[in-house]
Amino acid sequence: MIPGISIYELLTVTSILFFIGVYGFITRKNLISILISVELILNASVINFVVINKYMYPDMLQGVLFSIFIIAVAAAETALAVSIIINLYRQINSVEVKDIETMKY
Amino acid sequence: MNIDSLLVMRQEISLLAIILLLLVAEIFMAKNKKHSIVHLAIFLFGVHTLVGFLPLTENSLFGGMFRTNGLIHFFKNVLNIGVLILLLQSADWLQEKIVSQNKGTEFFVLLFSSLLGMYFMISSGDFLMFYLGLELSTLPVAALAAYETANRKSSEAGIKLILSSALASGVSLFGISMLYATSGSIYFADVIELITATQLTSLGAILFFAGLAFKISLVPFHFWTADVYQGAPISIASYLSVISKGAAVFILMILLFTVLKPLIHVWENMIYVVAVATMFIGNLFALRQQNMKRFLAFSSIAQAGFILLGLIAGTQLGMATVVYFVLIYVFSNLAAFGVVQAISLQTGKEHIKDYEGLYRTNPNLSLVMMLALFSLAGIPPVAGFFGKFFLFTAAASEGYYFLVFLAVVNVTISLYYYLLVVRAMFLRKSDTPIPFFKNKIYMRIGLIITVIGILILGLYSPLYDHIYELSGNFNR
Amino acid sequence: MDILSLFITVPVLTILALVFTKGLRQARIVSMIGSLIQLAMTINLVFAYFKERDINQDIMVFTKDVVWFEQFNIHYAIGVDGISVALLLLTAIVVLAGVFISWKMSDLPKEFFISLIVLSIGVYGFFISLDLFTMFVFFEIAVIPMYLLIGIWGTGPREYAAMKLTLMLMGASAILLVAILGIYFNSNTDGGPLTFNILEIAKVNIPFEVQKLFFPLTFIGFAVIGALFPFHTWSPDGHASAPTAVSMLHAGVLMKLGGYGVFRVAMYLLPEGAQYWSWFFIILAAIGVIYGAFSAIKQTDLKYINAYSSVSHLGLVLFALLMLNKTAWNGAILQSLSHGFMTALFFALIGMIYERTHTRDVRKLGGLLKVIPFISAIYVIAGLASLGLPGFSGFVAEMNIFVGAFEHDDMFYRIVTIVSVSAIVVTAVYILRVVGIMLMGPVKNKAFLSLEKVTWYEQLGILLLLIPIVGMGVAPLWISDMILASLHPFIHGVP
Amino acid sequence: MNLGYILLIPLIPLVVFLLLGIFNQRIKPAISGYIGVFGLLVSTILSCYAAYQYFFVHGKVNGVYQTFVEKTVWMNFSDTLHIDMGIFIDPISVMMLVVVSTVSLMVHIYSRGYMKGDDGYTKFFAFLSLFSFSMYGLVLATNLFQIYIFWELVGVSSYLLIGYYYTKESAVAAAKKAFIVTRFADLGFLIGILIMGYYTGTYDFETLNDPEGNAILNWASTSFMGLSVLTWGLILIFIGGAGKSAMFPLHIWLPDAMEGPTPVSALIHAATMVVAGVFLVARLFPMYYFIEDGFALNIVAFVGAFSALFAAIIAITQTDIKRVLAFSTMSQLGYMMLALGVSGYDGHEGLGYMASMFHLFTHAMFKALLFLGAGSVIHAVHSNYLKDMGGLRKYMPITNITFLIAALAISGVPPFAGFFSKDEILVAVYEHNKLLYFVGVFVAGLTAFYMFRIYFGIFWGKETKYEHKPHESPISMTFPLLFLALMSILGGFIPFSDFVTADKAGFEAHLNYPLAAVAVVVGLIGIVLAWVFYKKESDLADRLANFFGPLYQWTSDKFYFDAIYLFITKKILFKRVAAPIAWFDRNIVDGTMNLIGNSTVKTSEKIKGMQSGKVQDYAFAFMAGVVILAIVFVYLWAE
Repeated sequence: MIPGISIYELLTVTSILFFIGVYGFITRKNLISILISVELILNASVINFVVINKYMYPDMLQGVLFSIFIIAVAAAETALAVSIIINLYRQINSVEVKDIETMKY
Repeated sequence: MNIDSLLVMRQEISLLAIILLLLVAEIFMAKNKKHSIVHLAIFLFGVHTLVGFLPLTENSLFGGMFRTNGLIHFFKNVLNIGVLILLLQSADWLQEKIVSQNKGTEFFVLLFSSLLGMYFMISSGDFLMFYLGLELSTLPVAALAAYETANRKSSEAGIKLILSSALASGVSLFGISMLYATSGSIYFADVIELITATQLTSLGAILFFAGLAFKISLVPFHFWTADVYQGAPISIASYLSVISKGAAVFILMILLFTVLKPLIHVWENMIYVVAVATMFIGNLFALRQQNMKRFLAFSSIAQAGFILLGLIAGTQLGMATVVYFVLIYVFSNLAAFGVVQAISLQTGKEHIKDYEGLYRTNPNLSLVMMLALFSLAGIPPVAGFFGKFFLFTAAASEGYYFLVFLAVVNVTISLYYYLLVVRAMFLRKSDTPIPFFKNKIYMRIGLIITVIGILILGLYSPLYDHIYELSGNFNR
Repeated sequence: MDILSLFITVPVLTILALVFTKGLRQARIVSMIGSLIQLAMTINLVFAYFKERDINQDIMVFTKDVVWFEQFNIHYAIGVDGISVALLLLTAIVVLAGVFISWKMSDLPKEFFISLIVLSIGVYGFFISLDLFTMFVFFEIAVIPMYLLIGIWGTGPREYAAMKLTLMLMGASAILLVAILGIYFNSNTDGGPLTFNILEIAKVNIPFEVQKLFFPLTFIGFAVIGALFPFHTWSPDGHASAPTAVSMLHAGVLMKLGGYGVFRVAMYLLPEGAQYWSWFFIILAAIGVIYGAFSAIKQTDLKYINAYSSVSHLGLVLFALLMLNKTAWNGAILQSLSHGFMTALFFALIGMIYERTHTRDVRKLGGLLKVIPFISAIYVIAGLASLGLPGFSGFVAEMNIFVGAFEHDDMFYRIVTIVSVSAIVVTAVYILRVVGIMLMGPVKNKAFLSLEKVTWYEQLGILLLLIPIVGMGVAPLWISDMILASLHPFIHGVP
Repeated sequence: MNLGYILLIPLIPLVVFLLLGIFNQRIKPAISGYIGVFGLLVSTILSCYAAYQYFFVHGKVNGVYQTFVEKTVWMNFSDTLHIDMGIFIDPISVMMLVVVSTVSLMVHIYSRGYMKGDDGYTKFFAFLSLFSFSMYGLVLATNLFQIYIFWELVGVSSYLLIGYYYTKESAVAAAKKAFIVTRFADLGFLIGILIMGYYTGTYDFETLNDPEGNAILNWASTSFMGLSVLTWGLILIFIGGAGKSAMFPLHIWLPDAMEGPTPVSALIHAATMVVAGVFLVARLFPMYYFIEDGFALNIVAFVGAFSALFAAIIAITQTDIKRVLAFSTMSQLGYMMLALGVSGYDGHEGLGYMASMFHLFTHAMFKALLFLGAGSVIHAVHSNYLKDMGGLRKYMPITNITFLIAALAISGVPPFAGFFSKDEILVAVYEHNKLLYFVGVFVAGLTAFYMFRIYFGIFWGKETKYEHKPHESPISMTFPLLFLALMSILGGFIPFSDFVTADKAGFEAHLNYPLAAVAVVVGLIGIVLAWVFYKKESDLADRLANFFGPLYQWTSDKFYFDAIYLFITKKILFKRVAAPIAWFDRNIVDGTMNLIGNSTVKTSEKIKGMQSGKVQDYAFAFMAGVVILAIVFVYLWAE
């Protein structure tokens, strides 16, 4: 509950965050940075949950709980992704997204 | 909260037990006995499957986060059977490729935990449980897709899957947050009461739908499918195409029919469009595939499009037909993948061209394949026909005659490419056909079960009636 | 086990027996015995039918009704009337003849006969079923083996032909599926339960709008396999590439499913739709009649000639069905039968000629009457039969059709009739052209002088088909009355 | 009167046919010949007995010949319409029975000599019996459909017999032509039957022909394009008749039909089958007469007259003797049609009808005789052409005499049969229409001329060198000649008008001396002219031919009718209709179907780029999908 800042600003921020993430995902050349963009997307929804919980339904904590779980899962997800990326790097010495287009059409 | 009410989670618990047991066994198992882990796992899971058939009372736990009823329980059994067949079919592959690299146990652990995730997903009572189940079912599969660490394609498949699925879950989370914003609760029970058809909820529903559509691989959320299927080990590909798709369909159906019922006028049109797109795109891409795995990938996309015809009805009839179709689809697709796996394991060949003249060298395999393909194409008297016919009936019952017409046009297109494979196996003669080989016992059992399923499921009507009764649970 | 279900079970048992056979010798013996039993059962059924008719005046006799899918009210409902009995007889005879004709099928004999019998199961089932769903199931069962039969054992561009045939027919059946669902969901307009049962649906009167919508779908869905112009193009290629026995079965029996389905479903359940649309489809059918005949004139491949003549003859069947009166319908059924026998006979003979001379090009053949007199003589007879000479079945059928069609009170229909009647001249032209070039005249090729004489199994096959042609032609009364009697209840919807 | 044995008349030949047809290979030729002859002999005896019974014992009841019908239902069309099979006994059918039997029997006997040593001897007799059976069935028919059925059967047996020498291209072509042309005519017949059936509700001759019957009384009830539909029906039926009886312009098949063995020509294309058309009109005569005041009947008359003239002119210039006879047949048939066309109904009015039937009878005798004579000549010199003949009279006296008798008969010289019948016809025509009368007389002259032209050409004229000396034919061939010659002499004295008349009552016919005199004189003139031109070799004929120049050319080319028909069939039907249709089917109709398939495959090829393999493109598509769905279903489509 930040005084002077209404829910709308915050939600706008999260939306922007979300689309930044999407943009990053689509445009980055490097797998790692794509992964980071994914994190942005997830975090956008995390903030969403918290904000909505705080501003609209302050008497329950569902949103907050949810956000915690999201963070945890996101961590696991990242770990897994990174491990696969590393494995990939072992084989092709590159984490460029353009190098993983062997299967197409 | 006493212990016997905990038995509502019986299947989850026993599966968890199996996972732990395997881990323990891994520790105490002698180096040279590693391969027996496969037998152990299959045995345990077989027992688990059988136990699963014991009746289970309808109930819910944790304030409704976890619930179960006849249909859910039935569907878990369907998943069990699918996984069991899958294990049987991939046993040989595991013995030869995986156990030798000393990664057998992990394989089972990952696979089973993914299955566990699905259990939770389909019997989830709120969005949190649903989300956890979703992720738990996805992440291990991503690991498994990249399991052949030496194989570049495999890693590629893994990374594609993990990234896309992360995006998908991100999007659907964003949607869930919107639903949460409007309803103020993440419990399905409350959401049903509170939700109304505002623009925000519609938007949330659509974003949320996109997340699941990704798992079912509906157009335009399907692009990962073909690449991942091609790169991943065959057993994982078939796992993705059958088990995870089935589970996702099921939960999507339940959410649409119960939680998002108030938004029906939004999602029915949306599903109409998506269904048409999915059927056409899937078929058109499948037409020109040469790699059997990619071929089956696109065919499974098209099948997903047909499934939507059942969803669009939004009635008990629709629900029953969808479950029925998924059940049949599990058997048909597993049979097809099983044959592909057997051949690929023996000869490493995966192209349709390599299948030419197969009938004259391996008649039984080709017959299994033909039955599977006919079932997928929907040719009587094999099961697939009944599944499709009832889906169409469900759609027509709500007056979607034109959609049904488009669907049957697609059936004809799909028949074309299924017949291409039949043509390769039966009509063509090849100078270098795949030589005759005998399958190991596990593979044979796996294939026989699927064949029996394909032949019986359609003709044996009480099964459908049973499903219809069960699906009454959600439509009270 | 009731008398009709046997028609499904016996072939199934035959197939099971076939699975355990080894080599051509056993396979053909087993399938011959199987189809012999089937034929015996059919003949028995004919007599049983007459006996039953005397005491039982229902539309369908020997009915049996087992609930299958309760939720959809799908039943395994079977029963026969004179029409189905007649067509069953046709099927049994042609199948047996087909087995005889493919006596020397050396490549994958077991599979060949199995697919042949599977096809026949579909046909038998289609003719006896009273439930739209089961009917549809059997319809597709009958169609799909064609792919393998043509694709594996065919000649020429077999893969193309097989694919084309299968896709067009399955496409048609897909359209049909929509129509069936449409009928199903309008089968409760009088408040009863939804049903697939033909007799039940016939009782309720489906709203005119619905009939108008679904009649074309139903009609086309069935008529494509009845070679309705312009959806007939699968038939020439299919026939040309198919092995002999398959051409026989396909042209002789499978194409009859179209006419029968149109009659049983489209006409019977959607009579007002039929009224509304008949003018349009009658034009297509009439075009088919003339057009097929004229195309046949220019062909040089025997099988193509016969295929196009089938288009013409079956066009006549649809034409008659659309005339919506008893005489014409009677003619349509008779034409189905007679064309079935005749065209099967034709394909059998063409097969024999091809086996001996290794060509189907009329321009290469000549003077066969001198070298293989038996086959040639039969060919002449078949030709005369198919140009509608009295004393053969064709005449009986065509006269019924023309008289019936001319009974129509609308001038337009009578003029169309006169136009289609003129096909009999064109038919004479292309038949006599072939007879003249191929059988008569001097022997073109010295190699022909040493052609092997006709064998006993070929003769058996020929006689099997020839006897009914002559029988129907000389004494048509019993069969035509049997059909007429069964037509009475069907006329009700038709004003 | 008991009709049981009449049933045997057609059935015996049928049995013979089946016998010879099925055991074709196993029966010895000699035997099969005897079987055939014996069968016909029995039929003939029965026919004569039937004729005696009918005309002299049971037939007449208080002055009117009764009609006896025995029939059974053969097939039901509807509750009212059905095809019956049965036998229909009235004067003309009995008369036809006798004609068919005698000629057929003679031809059978004759063939035993003529066809000796031909492989397919048995087949030949089988076909002859088949034909006899069909012909009997035709004359005994009780209704339109039965007559149509046997009509087709005689057509096919004619096809088989014309194409008997099936290794000869020309024979095959001729057979095909004959069948298809008549088939085309039968199309008219069939449609006519359909019309009759639809508007009168019956096919029965008895009901149709009943002057008090519904058909005749209410003919005016429905009309189409200004004429009564029944008139249309009758005209169409007449087209059928014209086809069989080779009336102009459907005559083109008859000359070619001469490709068949000569006995066949004698039996089918001179005496019996070709008169079926005449018989058909006679059979329906009351309808023709009463409906629309005989409008259709006039057409018959004029067509007949024209054909008679047309054929007679052509006959003059032909050099193939069989073709001459063929055209003469056509001309005589024209006579019969003409006579029918001008006839009235009751009493002496019906003279034409009687005359026509009378002429049918006598013509059968002497034309058969002519053909058989020609046959025996051809048998002797192995050629059909006049140029290969001449001066044969001393080699083959019997043939010579009999041929002369026949020639005199056809030229209408008393007291031979032709004289009486032809005279009756001319009288009838004279009473009806003078113009037609003159045509008739002129034709009579022409007939005499061309007939004696060939007679002199064959038996007199200069002798051509024969590589081996021609000799008289064996008794099996000469006996029929003699018998028929006898008939041609005595046939004329039968008091036909007592037996065969339109109203079946019979009347007193008497020679009309002035008209008879005219006819005879004209005939004699013709003979004399022929004598002048062809008796001794002289270039008169050639000079005359040159004098007429192109006209002569035309006639000898039969006014190019074959060419016209050839043009229509080959150029128009084959090239302009059938070929385009076949092309259209392969390229347009089939093309469309293939196009659908191919375009599907092409599309799938085109869109493959969507699956680019770039995970980011996938993500883009994913988001794009979401956004589009959102826009459409949240903002646009949200109601």
